[in-house]
Amino acid sequence: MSPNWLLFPGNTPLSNAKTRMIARAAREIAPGMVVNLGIGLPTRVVDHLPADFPVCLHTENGLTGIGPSLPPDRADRNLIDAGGAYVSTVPGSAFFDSATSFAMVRSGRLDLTMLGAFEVSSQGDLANWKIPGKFSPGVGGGIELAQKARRVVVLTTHTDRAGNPKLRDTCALPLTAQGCVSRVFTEMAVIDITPQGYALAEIAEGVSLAEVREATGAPFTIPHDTVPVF
Amino acid sequence: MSPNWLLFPGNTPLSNAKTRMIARAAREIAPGMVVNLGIGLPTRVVDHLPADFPVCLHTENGLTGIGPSLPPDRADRNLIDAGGAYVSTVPGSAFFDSATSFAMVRSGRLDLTMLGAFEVSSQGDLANWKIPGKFSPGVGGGIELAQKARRVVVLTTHTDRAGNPKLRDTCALPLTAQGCVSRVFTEMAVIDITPQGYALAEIAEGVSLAEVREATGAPFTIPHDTVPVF
Amino acid sequence: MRLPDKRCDIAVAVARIKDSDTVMVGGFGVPGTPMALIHALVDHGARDLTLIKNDANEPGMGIDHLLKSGQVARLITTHLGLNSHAIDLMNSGRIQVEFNAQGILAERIRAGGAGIGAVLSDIGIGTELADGKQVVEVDGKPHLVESALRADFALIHADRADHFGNLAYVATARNFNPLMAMAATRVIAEAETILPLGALDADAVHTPGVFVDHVAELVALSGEYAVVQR
Amino acid sequence: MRLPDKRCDIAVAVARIKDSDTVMVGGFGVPGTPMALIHALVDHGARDLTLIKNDANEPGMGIDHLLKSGQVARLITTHLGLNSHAIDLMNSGRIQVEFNAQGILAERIRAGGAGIGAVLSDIGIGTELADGKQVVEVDGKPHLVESALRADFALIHADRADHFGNLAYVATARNFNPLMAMAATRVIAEAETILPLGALDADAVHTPGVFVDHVAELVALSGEYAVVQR
Repeated sequence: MSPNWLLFPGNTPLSNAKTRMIARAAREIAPGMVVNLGIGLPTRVVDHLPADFPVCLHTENGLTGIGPSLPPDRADRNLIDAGGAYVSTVPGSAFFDSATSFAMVRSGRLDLTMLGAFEVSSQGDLANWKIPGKFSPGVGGGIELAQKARRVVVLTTHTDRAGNPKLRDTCALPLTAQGCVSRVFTEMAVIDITPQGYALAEIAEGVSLAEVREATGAPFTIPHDTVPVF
Repeated sequence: MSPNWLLFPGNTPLSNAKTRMIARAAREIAPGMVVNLGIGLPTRVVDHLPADFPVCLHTENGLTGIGPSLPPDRADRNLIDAGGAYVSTVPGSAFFDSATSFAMVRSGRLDLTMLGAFEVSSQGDLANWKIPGKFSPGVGGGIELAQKARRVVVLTTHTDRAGNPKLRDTCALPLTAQGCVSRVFTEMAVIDITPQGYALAEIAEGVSLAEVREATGAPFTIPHDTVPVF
Repeated sequence: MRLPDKRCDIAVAVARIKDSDTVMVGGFGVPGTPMALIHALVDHGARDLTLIKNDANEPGMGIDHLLKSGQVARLITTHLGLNSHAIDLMNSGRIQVEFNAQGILAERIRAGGAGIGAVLSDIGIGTELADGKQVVEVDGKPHLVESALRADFALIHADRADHFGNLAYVATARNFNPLMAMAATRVIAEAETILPLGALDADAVHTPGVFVDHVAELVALSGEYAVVQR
Repeated sequence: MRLPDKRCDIAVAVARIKDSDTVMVGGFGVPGTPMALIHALVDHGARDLTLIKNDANEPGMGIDHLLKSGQVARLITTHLGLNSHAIDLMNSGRIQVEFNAQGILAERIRAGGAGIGAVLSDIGIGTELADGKQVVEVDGKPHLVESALRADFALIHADRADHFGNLAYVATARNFNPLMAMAATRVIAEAETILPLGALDADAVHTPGVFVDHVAELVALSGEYAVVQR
């Protein structure tokens, strides 16, 4: 179970900016990939994939080939994803135990995972499982996804509820994994983690560079020519 | 694959003494046990169990519930035991991979194993996999059976082909496992390994105590009253 | 030969659990959680238990009954996010909680079931999950010693079982069940259906009966097994 | 969403194997040995290979073809007892052989497939199999560090596969196949039958397709797959 599911309950209506961010993140998925989508915003990425798109979705409680979510009246009581949502299968799905599930993750068979974040550092550190004294429900499967997926991207709001930047120079919260994040998608921007720190890759429609700078807790480089808009 | 299969090919006719020894060893199997019978003489123990006897036979290549051996014309090409013999299943058999098979062995789910031996020591050491310079085909599954079955008994001729005792004070050959053997069945006697060394438990019909002493490479205690005959 | 019959009454099987025992409980969320065995353990009343379970279910469901009845002293788990009651007990010090990365919990249990002392893993290095763990280098890289977990009892939920205790699971109700079914001194399985020997395909058995001590058929499925209405 | 199609020609898949690669080969005796893939590797001609296989088959069968063609430099195995030719090559120093206890070979391969660095085991302590191995104490008892094995390629024989590479095995042809199918950078599976997506029951999949890179259907079964006449 991913650490952030209490913060992102499944069925809230999303703002246009968040919807655009999720649609942009969906383009991160290349044909043929094996992908684990963390609880919350990442789960919704699947709604933006073409119907016939060749991809294998993995959930750590023991399923490859996740099909559409089902309402309670059509749900199978034995078939959930790691966030507890009732899901379905696709032709070619496979079930397996929890050891096999994480064997896939740790041995490098997961091409991509999309996770939520409390904080990200400019070195790609990720903190998303614990706020000491406030929130510590356990790390679940998040640490292995973050440490071992071949590519880890983060989907998150650019700032927390108090308006503090989530993209920081270093993380103050306990880490989930060091140096694991390649790219961050927010409602304001797509920002890469490079050996030189943050690099703005794309900016959301209607957002200014100054606004991104204001909301980001560390410096970032910008493209030499125009910044692509998503 | 057990180390001694080259020495005991499967279908040789047995002497009366060996048949009696195997029949006696069969009485070692209690109802409800999970048992692994090594290649060669131990495999034949099964012929002396009552038809309806409740027991589960394990073979390390991935089967619990071994049924009768089958001749080539009735064999299933995918169904062998660890010695390469074509076997069958019984109602309730299960197939599994090699890791699961040895998980059973190492975690203590095997109540009994019966193995062959080159040498046994009076401390219960077993040597049955290697004769340096002569015979070293590899240890196969023998080491884990010997080290981890809850009870390890040996079925062997009392002496080797040159007439040298197989029951010795210490083993000269490389060990399979230390202190693992509880009891030895030979065509001459049943001999227990105790903290005080060998203890004669039973003697074969028509064999004298002097003959057993002569053929055994270490001293053994005898019962206070009469020695049971098998 | 025939395979032994392990059918047993739930209350009789659970009555063997003693105060201060360690008990593994299958399940990830509702699927695979042995609700009936848990209720039998509440009725039985053994106290000061150490539970090993992926999660703490939700308030009023599954092992929350054991938390409510005060029978649990310690919980080895991965995530409590859906059970605010469990988090309260942890935060107020009334239960001791050990968090594991989910796949590492699975591997530690599997190691216990496979007769392996520990696994060496790099998961959690650089995070507080590594605190206090022994470090061993493998190929020049630091790894944490993740020691095997075994339990006195494992409580398992299967879809189908046969009289010998061969088990088959469905969908994501498999999760930790096959791992825990290998890793306890006594394994008690509840099954939605118990079939005669031979009715489970030997190739489709998920847990070989050799690992299982008792099987009990559920006469009815309580509402706790049903789809959760959120 | 749909799952990717991994069907491939055997020769094309095997052509990726390079000189000096490490290749795992499934099978225990004939059952589960990928005879067709082995012949393709002989035809391909890659040399200086390290093979990892439970046994060396029998003279003129299975990997003996690779030994005969001189393509093998090193063999990691458990037992060569049925292949006198392999023993001759070993004794004359023409191939280097590393013997493992059979269950430890299985665990080392599984560890490689599970992204675990090593397992700690007490198997072989007090025997020459412990020579040269690092010792670590767990709970005050000495354990050997048994390092994970991975390969560049795994050659797998399955009974059935689907287009995504989900695999199912039959009877004792399972053995090392599901373990090796997790532990190689590229996994090539031959299958006696290839089925469309959805035709393999998701609960009956032995190897999830996520681990498998290429599947090839056998157009005919050569005599090497048949019951061995002894």
